[in-house]
Order: sequence, then C-alpha cells, then structure tokens
Amino acid sequence: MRVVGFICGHGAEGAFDQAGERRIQYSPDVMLIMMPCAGRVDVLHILRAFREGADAAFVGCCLEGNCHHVYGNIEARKRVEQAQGILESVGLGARRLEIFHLASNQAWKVPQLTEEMLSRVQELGPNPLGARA
Amino acid sequence: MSEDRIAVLICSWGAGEPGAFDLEPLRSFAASMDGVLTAQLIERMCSEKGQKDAVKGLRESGADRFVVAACSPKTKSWLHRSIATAAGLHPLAFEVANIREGAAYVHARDLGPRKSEVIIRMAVEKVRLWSEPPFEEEMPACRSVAVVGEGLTAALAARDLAAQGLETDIIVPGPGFASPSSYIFINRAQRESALKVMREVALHPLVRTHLHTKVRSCEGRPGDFELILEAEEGPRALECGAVVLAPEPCNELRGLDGSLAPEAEDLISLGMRRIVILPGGPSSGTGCSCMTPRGLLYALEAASMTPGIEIRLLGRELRALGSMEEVQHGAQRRGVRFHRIEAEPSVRGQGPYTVEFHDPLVGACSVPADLVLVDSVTVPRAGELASVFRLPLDEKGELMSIESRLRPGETVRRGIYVCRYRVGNMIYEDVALEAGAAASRASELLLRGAMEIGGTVAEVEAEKCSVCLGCVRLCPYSAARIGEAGKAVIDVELCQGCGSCVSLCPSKAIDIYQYGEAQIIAQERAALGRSR
Amino acid sequence: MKRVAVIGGGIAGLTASLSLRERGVTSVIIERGMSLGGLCGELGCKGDRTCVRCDACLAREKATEVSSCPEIESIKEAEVVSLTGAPGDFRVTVEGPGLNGGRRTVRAGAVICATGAEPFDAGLDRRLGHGEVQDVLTSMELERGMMSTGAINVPSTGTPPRSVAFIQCVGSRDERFHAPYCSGYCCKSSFKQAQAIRAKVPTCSLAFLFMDWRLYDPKENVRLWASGQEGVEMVRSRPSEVIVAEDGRPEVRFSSEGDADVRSRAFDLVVLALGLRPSSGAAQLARILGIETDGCGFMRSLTEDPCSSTRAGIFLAGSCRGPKDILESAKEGATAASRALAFLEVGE
Amino acid sequence: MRARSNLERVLLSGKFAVTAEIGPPKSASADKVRKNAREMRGSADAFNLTDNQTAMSRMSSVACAVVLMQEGLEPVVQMTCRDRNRIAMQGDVLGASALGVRNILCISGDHQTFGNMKEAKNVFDVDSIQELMILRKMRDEGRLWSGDELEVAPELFLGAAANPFADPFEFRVARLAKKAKAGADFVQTQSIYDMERFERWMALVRARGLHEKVHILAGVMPLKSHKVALYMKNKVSGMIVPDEVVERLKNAKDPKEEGVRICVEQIEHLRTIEGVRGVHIMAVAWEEKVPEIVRRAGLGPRD
Amino acid sequence: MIIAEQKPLEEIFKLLQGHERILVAGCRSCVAICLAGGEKEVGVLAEALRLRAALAQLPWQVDEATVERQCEKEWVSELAPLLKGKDAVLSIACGVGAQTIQAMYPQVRVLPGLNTSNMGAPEEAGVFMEKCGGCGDCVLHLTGGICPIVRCAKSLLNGPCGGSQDGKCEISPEVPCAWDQIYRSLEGLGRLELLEEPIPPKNWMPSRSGGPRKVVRPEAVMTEEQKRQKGVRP
Repeated sequence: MRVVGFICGHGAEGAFDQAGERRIQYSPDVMLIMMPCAGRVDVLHILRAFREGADAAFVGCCLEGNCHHVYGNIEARKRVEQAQGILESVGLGARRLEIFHLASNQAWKVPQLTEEMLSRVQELGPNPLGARA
Repeated sequence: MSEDRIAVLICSWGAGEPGAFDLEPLRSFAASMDGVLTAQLIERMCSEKGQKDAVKGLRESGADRFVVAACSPKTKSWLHRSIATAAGLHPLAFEVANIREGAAYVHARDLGPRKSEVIIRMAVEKVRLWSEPPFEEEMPACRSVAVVGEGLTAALAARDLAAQGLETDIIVPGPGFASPSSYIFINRAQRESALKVMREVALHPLVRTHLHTKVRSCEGRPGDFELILEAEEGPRALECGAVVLAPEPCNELRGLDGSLAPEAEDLISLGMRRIVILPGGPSSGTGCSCMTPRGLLYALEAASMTPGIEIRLLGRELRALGSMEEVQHGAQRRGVRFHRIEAEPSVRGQGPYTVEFHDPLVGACSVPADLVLVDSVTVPRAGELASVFRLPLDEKGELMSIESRLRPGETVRRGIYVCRYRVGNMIYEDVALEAGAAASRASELLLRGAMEIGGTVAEVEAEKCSVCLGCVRLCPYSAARIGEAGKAVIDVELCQGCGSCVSLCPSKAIDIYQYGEAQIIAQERAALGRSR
Repeated sequence: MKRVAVIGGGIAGLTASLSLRERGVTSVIIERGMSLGGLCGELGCKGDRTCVRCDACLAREKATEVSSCPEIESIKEAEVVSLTGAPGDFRVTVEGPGLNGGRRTVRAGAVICATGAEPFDAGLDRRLGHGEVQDVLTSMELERGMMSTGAINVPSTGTPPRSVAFIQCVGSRDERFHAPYCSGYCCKSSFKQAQAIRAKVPTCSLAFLFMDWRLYDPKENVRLWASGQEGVEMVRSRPSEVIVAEDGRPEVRFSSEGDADVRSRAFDLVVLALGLRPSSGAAQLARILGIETDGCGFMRSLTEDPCSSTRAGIFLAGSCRGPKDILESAKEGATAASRALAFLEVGE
Repeated sequence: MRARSNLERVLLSGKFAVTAEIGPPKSASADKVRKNAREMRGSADAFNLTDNQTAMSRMSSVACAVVLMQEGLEPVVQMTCRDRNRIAMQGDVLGASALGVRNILCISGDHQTFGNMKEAKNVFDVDSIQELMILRKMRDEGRLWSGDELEVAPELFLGAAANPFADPFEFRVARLAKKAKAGADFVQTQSIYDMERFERWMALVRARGLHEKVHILAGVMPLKSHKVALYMKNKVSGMIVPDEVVERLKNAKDPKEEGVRICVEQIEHLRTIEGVRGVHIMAVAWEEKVPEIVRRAGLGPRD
Repeated sequence: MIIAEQKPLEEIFKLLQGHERILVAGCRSCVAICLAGGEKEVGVLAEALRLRAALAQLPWQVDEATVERQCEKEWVSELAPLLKGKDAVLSIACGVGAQTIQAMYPQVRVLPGLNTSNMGAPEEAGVFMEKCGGCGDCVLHLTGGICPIVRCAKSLLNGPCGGSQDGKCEISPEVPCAWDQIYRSLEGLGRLELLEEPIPPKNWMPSRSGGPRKVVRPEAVMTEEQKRQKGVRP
C-alpha cells in the first residue's frame, strides 16, 4: 500500500515530528512530502500522485484560523475538493483523498489519520495504476 | 549515468540511538543511486568531529550538493548550512532526509530501514534538481522607525526604540500628546512615571516628533519605506525602515451629560456623596458589559479619600485581573458596593437620579445617586490607518495582527507593526507591554542593519503571465502586484514563501524556490518507487 | 558584553532569546527541567478542525525554533546557584544534573529572569477532594490527557464523560492560600477546554462554577458561546466542597446567587481550574539575583517599567512577575529583550 | 368619438366596465371555450383570451376569439412579445382584425422558464411598449412599422397590462405613462389584494392625470382556497397577498364561498376609487363563478 | 473578456471515444483568466484524461499545449509540430480558438472541451458575470451604463416587466433585475427623464440576428499589391 501525504511545514510537520519524538508508531506505507504551507498543494500534484500509483493521498495542514500563512489551509481545502471531484469522475473515488488539520502538538492525530486512509484503501481496493511500479 | 555530483551523509544518530539498526546497508543503498558520488556514515554529525568529517567527506568527493540523512530538518538545518559553507558549497545546496522522526522512531525495527531508503531516495531526487536561489541579497535596512500615534502607547514604543539606538519619528495627528487620562494607573507614582516617559521621549536626541501630521501613504519595502506625510506646511516624505502603529483607544468615566468624571477628591466639594458607576455596555466592543479597573480605581480613590461616600459599581462581571484583585478587596473593605447585574439598569431624573436594577443577590434595587458615571470604552479609530497601510481590521475594528506565530505586533505586511489593546483594560502595564512587543518587532527587523531577503520565495515568469490578477487578489502578504511591464511581479521583500499563488496561477507562470513543480513531482515518483 | 543569560526555558524565556537573536545578540537559556517549553509545554491543543487560539502549539514550536538556533545555547537540568560581577558584566554560575553534577559559569551583560509560575497544588484545598474523590481532575491533568492521546475520559471508567463541572478560581482570588490575586488565564483555558470537550463529546453537559468571567477578546465570549449550546450551564458560585456521591461520582456542593440553601450535584468529571503561584525556588533565586519579590512571592517589577526588576541589568518576563497567559508571556519576552538590549547599548 | 368596440363604448359611456378572463384549452376542440362563453354570457362587456399563458402552449387566442364571437361575445385578444417577433405580430394583428377582433392587449408575457418548455428560445424582439407603438402606427397611420402602406388599416382598441405591485414602485406609474404615450387606450392591472398599495399607486396615477388619458380596469381574482392564496403570495412574482386574506380563507367553513365574498368586497371597494373605470375578473379555471361574482357585486347582468 | 467553463469530465470522456492520440490545447488569454483553459487547466485535464485512460484501459495518449491566443493564426501555428500524428485536438479555449485550430488544420478533429458562455467580467475572485450581449448597437447611454440586452432576462428596453420584485428578476431571486439597477443608476445620475421616452423597436441588424458579423478597418487592410509584395498567399 502506498499513501502520499502532502504536509505543511508548520502544524502538520510539527505533529509528525512530535510523533517521532514520542515514538508513536504508524504505518510505513505513508510517504511524506514537505510543503512550505498547505497553500502550495496543487491539484496537479495530487492527481499525479495517483497516476504514479498512490492508493491514497492526504493533505496535512494547520487548524483553521491557525495557518502560519494566514489562510493557506483554506486554499488547500478548495484544491482538495476540486481534486476529489476529478478522482470521482475518473473512477478512482473521492474518498482516496482527504485533508486533515493538525496542530504541531497533536502527534496523537498521526496514527489516527494514517489508519483512516489505510482503512479507506482496504475498502476501495488498491489503485489499479499501482501495479505498473 | 547522470552527470550529477551528489553526496549522501548519514548521521550515525540518524536512526536514533546508535545501533537502533545497522546503517551500513542504508549507506550502500544510497551509494548505489544514480549520480551519487559518495555515501558516508558520519559519527554524530552535530559533534565537532562529526562536522569536520562531513566537510572532509564533501570536499574529497567533489560533490556539489548533498543529502543529510539525520533528524528533523526543523532542528539542525543551521548546522548543515555551516557544513555546506565550510565545504565551499552554497549554504542551501543540501536536502535533509529525516530518517529519525520519519522512520526509525515511528516504525518497527525491520520496517525502519526500508522506509529510510525511500526517504533518502526522495531527498536525492529532490536535491538532484536543486539550483541556486533566484534572489538572495542582503538589503540595507534604514535604522529608523516611524511611530504613528498620539498617546502614551506611542511614547512608550518610541522610548524602547530610541533606547536601542534607533532613530524614531513620532507622527502625531493632533496638536500634541493626548493626556494619559484614558489609561489606568495603579497609583500616582505610576502616573507620574508615565508622564515622565512622555516628557523624556520628546527630548530624546534620537526622537523627532511631528505634530499636526498625518500619514497619507506608505510605499517601499521593509527596511526602506517612504511615508508621505501631510502636515500643515504641506506634504513631505519620510524615510524609515519600519513603522509602528499605535492608535489610541479610550476608556473614560463620563457623566450622563457626557462630561468627564470630576477628580475623586472634588466629589465632596461638588456635593456628590452617592455615586453609581454604570458599565459601558456591549457598545464598548468588549463583548459584554463589565465593571472595569477604570471604575474600580476611581471608586477606591473616592472611597479612601472621603469616608462615608457611597459608591456602587454595576456590571455583569468584575474585571480585575492580577493584582487588580487586591484593589477590588481594598475597595470592598472601604465600603464600595458591587452589583452583578444581567439586565440593563434604568436611570430616572437628572441629578439627583434614581438608578433601578436587579441584583440576583439582593433582588430588585432602586438607589438614589447624586452622580451617575458611565464607564465608556471606545476602540481606536483605525479605519484610516488600515487603508493607508493596506492592513486588514479585526471584528473589533482594530488593526489585525498575525496570531498564528506568537510574534505579537506582527501584521501581514512585513515591517509594519501594530499595538493592540485589551479594550476595557487600559492598564498602564498592558499598554507598556503592547508598545514593547511592537517596538521589539521593529528593532528585530532593523538592528542588524541589513535584511536577508530571498531564499524560498515565489517568482513570476513574465512571458507566461496572463495578468489574471489571481495572485494579486490572493496573496495574504500583498506581495504580488502588477509591475511596470504589465505583468505580475512578486516583491521578494514581502513574499514569505507560502506558495499559494503558485498553485493558483492558471498559466503556471509562478514557481517557488525549493518547492518547485519539478521537485515535488520528483519526490512523488521516488516515494512511489518510480524510476527517474 | 553583548550576551544575555535567560533563566527559564518557558515561553517568556524562549521568546526573549529568539527576539535577542533576531537582533544579533546571543543568549544562553538556563532551564531547570529536562526540556524547553516550560508550563505550556505540558498543554495540549484544544482545537479540533478549527483553532481556539490556546497557543499551546506555538509554545512548542518556539522550543523547536530555539533548539535550531546556533545563537542560542540552552543548558537544561541546571539551576542558578550564584550571580557575581556587576550589571553589564555578570557571571552566572549554574549547576545541576545537566552538567553531570558539575558547575559552569556563564558571562552575560544582562540577565532576563523568566522562571514562570507553577499551578496551584490542588491538594492544599482539601475540601475540593482532589486525590481523595475519584474523577476530580486538575486542569493540568486534563491538559495532559489531551496532549498525549487527544482523548478526554473519566479516569475511573475510561469512557468519555456525560457531564463535566469546571470549578474556577482554585487557588486564585483566595486569601486562604495567600493568593489574593486573579490568575487571569484560567477563564480562558477552562473555556477552551470546554470547547475541546464539546468537540469530542457533543452530548456532554457542562457546568461552570465561576465568580467572574474575565475574558477580554470578543472572540472569547463564553456567554455567547454557551447561549448557542445545549446543556451548558453558568453558575456564579464558589463551591464549598466536593464529596463522593452514592453512585461514587464526584458531587459538588455549592450555593448559587439568589437562593441561600446549598445545592448539591454529581458529575462524571470535575475539573479544578488551577490558578498560578510563584514557582518553587523563586524566593531563593530572587535572593541570588539580588532582586525583590512582592507580597505574594512574585518578582517585583518597577512601576514605570513592567519588565525591569529592582536591580539594574536584571529584567523580568512572564509569569515570574505574576500570572500570565501564553500570549502575554510572549509579549513580555520580547519587551524584556528590548530592555536588556537597551541596557547593553548604554553599558557600552 | 365613435367606439371601435363594445368595451370602448361602455368605457366612453362612463359606465363601470367589466372584463373577464377565459383560459384557452390545451385542446384542438373549442368546446371548452363555447361552454365558458355560454356560462359567462352577459356577465362582462368583453372577455380576455390569454396567449399561451404561463408559457404553455394552448389554443391560439385569435382562434378562440373567433369562437367567442360566434357565441356572440366580445373578445380581448392578448398578444405577448415572447412568442412572436415584429413580423408575426403585425401579421397576426391584421388577421385578427380581419376576423373582427378589435380589442388587443399588448403584453411582454411570462418568461418561458415558468412554462413546461423552459428550453424554448424566447423572442422578445420587441417589448410590450414597442408592441403598442407598432399597433398604433398600423391603426393611426395605416402603415406597417416598416412604413409600407396598408390597403385597409386595422380598427383597434389597444390595451396594456399594469402591475402596481412590482418594483421599483416609483417607476410603475412612469411605466404606465409610457404605455399611454405608446398608444394604450386601456389597461388591466395585475390582480389586486393589497388595496392600500393599489390606492397609493392610483393616487400617483391621478397626480399625473393618467386616469384621464387611459381607462384603468382593476384586476381581481377570486381565490378557491388559502392554498391558492399562499401560492399566489409566494410563487407568483409581482403579486402581494396580505396575510389577512390568507387567514380569512383558512378559517372559513366554506373557503370557496369566502373566496367569492372577498372578491365581491374587493370589487365594491375598487368602484369607490377615483379613476378606476372598471374591473377585470380573472377566475382562472373557475370561469363559471364570474356571473355570480358580477351579480353579487351589483354589476350584472350586462346588456 | 470571454467567459467559458469546462464541460463535465464525463462529457469530455464521451467526446474522446474512438480517439487515440490527443492534444489538449489551451489558451493564455480570456479562458486562462476565467480558470477554464489556461496552462494549469490544460495540465489538470490532461492528468484526468491519463488517469481515466489508465483505469479504463483506453488507448489515449495525451499531450499538452497552451498558446498565447488560440484565436490567432500566428499563435496557433505553434501547434503544427505537436499535431503530427494526432487524431484529435481537445480545445479548451473559447469557441473562437477551437474554430481557428480547425480552420488551420482541417485534417485533425477538433473537439470542444469548454462551453463558451458569455462576455463578462470577474465580479470577485472566482465569480464571473455576463455584462455585454454584443448586440452591435449600444444603448448604455440610455440605461445608466447597465446593459438591458443581457442583464434583463427578456432584453426589455423600456423598463422592468411585472415580475420585478425587490430588485430581483422573476426568473430567480438570485438574479438581480437589471431594470431595477438601471433605475437606481439613473436616479443616482439624476437622469430619470431618460426613462420617460419610449425606446422604439431596436434595430437587431448589427446583432447576431443580422448574420455573422464582420468588422473591417480599411486603414489596416493590406491592398492586394501589399499582400503580393509581402508574399501573403490568398
């Protein structure tokens, strides 16, 4: 299984780091790509990840009202919703993509959200494009 | 085989405590990657020796960029920068593979190494596309600050700035500093010292005060603003490196006729023995109608000066934070009465008055009063400043500051700082700290005399720009504008590298350093096991 | 000597050091505990999808930022044992396990004291039952739960609460415990904890037993929030005691406005909103630094300048001079840095 | 001056006029029209024939007009701008006139999105005021809009619609003035429930002396039930139905009877308003009630 | 500017049935600004098509191209090399662009990826409003600078119909009544008298009803002689 996470360099990256400091275990199937801010998340990158075989993807960003770049996370939400629509139309399913809000001291959310995405993949089956790897 | 010259340095502590898992296989994996000249295990890279070994390794390998497989980039990036510089490389010519928090600490022993491989592969593919930053300059910063305001807050900010050796221009719209009557001093000594500050500031060699002056516009960049001032003798320009905005709120006791409350000591001579102080109400912008320290201190003063005087404070809550609590006890001991009311009281007659209200503890009350005072609070009128300095306002109508960085005073416009108030609690100490915080932001920007700009900033490829204004409308820092050439331009001094404009641009005319389209896709492919 | 010793690695100390660094001044943080972050390091995020501005995460981020700054050295698990030299060129001697039992002397032109404060020891107010009545938690214990697992559970059952009572002003506004002051932050934190509980357990009923609401920011209008919620109760009262009810749950006894007789009600969970008091060792440190403390044992600052102590070259920031919330402490850190820097300017 | 139609004659005589509405059937048989005609004979001076009302195809108003005339009743042909451009419009007018139609009501017509063929392209080549201008030119100058001379010019008594209840209120009267200027001889208003607002409107009308320039027939519509009333109130734009009307129908034992009673009261009230020269009764799908309403309002039978 | 929006993906998938080598062609002009057909949308659509193809085992090979102005030969000629071997161009420019490509490359099939909607302007970021009907005979001077031709559902020229209510059009409470706006505008300008005079039936000749329209600027047209000398082939 392959889950790609686009995570913002503030709340989300902080939470994942804290998960590390606290030795909180989660699935190694989750691959993280650092963003300066969730506002950098681009529909193109999300779609590309699926074409390259990702079974699921998520965006990790700061809590609403706490974005270090004022409202990058609101932008991210719009892009995620746009991409979800496209994933639905092409037949992959919108539920393979999600956005999560994490504060840098919410390490406990990390295993929860990774489990959430993995269980969705269980439910939807692997991405057929993954085979080409 | 590619021409790339990449080195991979794996910190022995990268996998957490040494020996958490065997790093040698990881090293040979890294060494096997295309374009990787060398992959080395470095014993504890943050140690003196570790750094030396890293530099040596880089120099010998002839690499022009490298990957550090170690702990979170959030902690030790400065170290990697210095290693790069010491090895004669560009200080940003590296990428961090966080194999500790990203793998060793969070995955089971056997899975850690596999995951570490992926993370290193991603970092290698990203650094492969590394290039020198488009902008990277030391911009000279003008060591002077403009403080806009007409009261104690402005004076306090100016004091802090001047004390640090920064030239300070105080721009006062009115004929002079407003009297500090709208502030709250716990005692006369404090009031005196406040007045002293205002006097001293005016005389400080580094401080210039411009009376009857308003700011018309503010152009330029952080470190080098040009304000256009409008004074009686006409408009003129003022150069400054930063701006501190200190609009004055007001918290006063006024009679029902609008006149200011008499000095406490005069009450008796004025024949006023029964006094009721009403809350300003929701109009005060504080969200609920409360008894504030303003009324509290007045009551205490009056009560302690003239025994037998009858004073009542009405309000839903009694706001007496910190040591104000003791003031409240003092007042209580001196017979001041506090009534917590939920509903608006009603006042009849015009001196003597009758005040009617409902106090849950004693039920319906109807008390006579020679004097009824309203504890009125007005938030600073910041609308004009907001438009001149292109800043957003919050729901209180106050100038907004970025809350999500714990850098009080900071606004969305770098170089412009604001003082905010806990309206309804204009205690001298709070004000001093507001001024202090804003002033320190300004001096943080300027004291080094030069500002590093650039690095992770967005850049417009003019030929591609469709001038859709998307970036101009979106950028939270107003860094995007339409330039002289009629295409979008992003001011590097203002850009803070969030990348929102990059993902928005319908013509893919914008890209951002270190998080470019190609780099992100390269990482995706590496993460998903695709070959280059 | 353009170097500042910062005593205490809480939010005030961290912001002071970072603020100095921005201005090209190096500093050394002397922290008694094992890690930076101080009291706010123990706080959890109280937001769910939306931020409630408790600022706890920002405190953590400042700690990370500091550890990534070469200009800031931090000595952990060490305490100041002596201060010699003169303003402008102090010698601060520290010792502790962090130095493997050894000693070390740091030269500094100025000292910023940011030793913070400690939560009131709930055990002292025996009638509130902490430690004796089960499922009576202090606000700090509740925070730790949120911090570690994000979960909010009743200790005895391990399940989410159906009813929670917040008892405000525990160890605040209370002469009996030499706390004649208002700790200020507790209104905010209880309000935010309540929001967190609601986000997790929307059906959980809440009761606030309070004396006065002392929230200033219109965004933090607790009454407005409560009026928009089912089952949130406001009782202006200072409870007399917490006992064990028949069903074993904690039972709060209180009298409320308007009626004289004492009422009594059991809740699944009772939260004691702890006030702040001077940190242990504050008095001794004040002696070492040669600065005064106030009647309550907090460091005394000058009337005209909140961040200056009674001794030249020694500055104060944060809760060591009286209870503060995170944002206030950050302001003081920055301001103290300015004052220290100004002092050094003159010194040279 | 010689009257061109019975309706015009009645109006010129200063007698309070009555017109009533007949909805053409969705049918190729005119039986329904004949039935309505027989029921309503003698209850009004002329009868409006709606033109594909609410943008749904029905028997053409001109054809129905002919049937009506065969039954000895006088038609008012409604002609919308929605379904015909200026060419068809002038052709239809010539044809209708040749067949004996004299009264033509010029209206824009409901937008097709209200009908059952929303995808239809509307025409709106001209608007109702422009339609009046065209028809007046045909009548007074004996020329088509293009300027071509007509061998025989149509004899027309031109009507227009007016809605005192649409917005902007201030402009409503100006628009009536425009219609008069463009050639309207009479206007029939939207059905009136809000008397207060109608009277305000009439006051403005009188202020401009428009009631002297054009005959104003006030529209009324009997309501079968409070449901119908609510539909009118909420769904039909440009319609104001006071709550008391809805209430009366709701509380009535016999809502139908109550509906008629309300309608009669309204007519009695309207007669008292200066400048109102008649009523226009729109008993949609309830035509058989018109004679009773007219009788009880003391206006009938008409000779 | 011209406002357009992308067809639903499902519809685009149908359009492309039976095609293999596809070029998605965008435009940097109007359609980029209304977020329908700029380089970004080209990329997103191409990605979507590739995903679809891979999932549904369709033979689609998708290339991307975006030109400065798809309505002009000079720019469109840039597509020539990319069109080699293509059997379909999915144009996500306005209808003008699609037609220009087809006119220049008769051998490839040009498919419209957008629905060209109207001539309008952004009201705010992401919101585009129709403003001009291109009737060819402007009446804005009579209507307070608000076009009744497109902004009134019935294109009325003499004021609001009976359906105008609280400033809203009868067709929907979301749609403002253009005539209400016109009235307010002229009221503000103190020119309400403009509404008193009936506006006669409009001359629709210069509009679409007059057939395809052509604007000629003689001063810019090259003479046959010039064309010959410049080597412009007829």
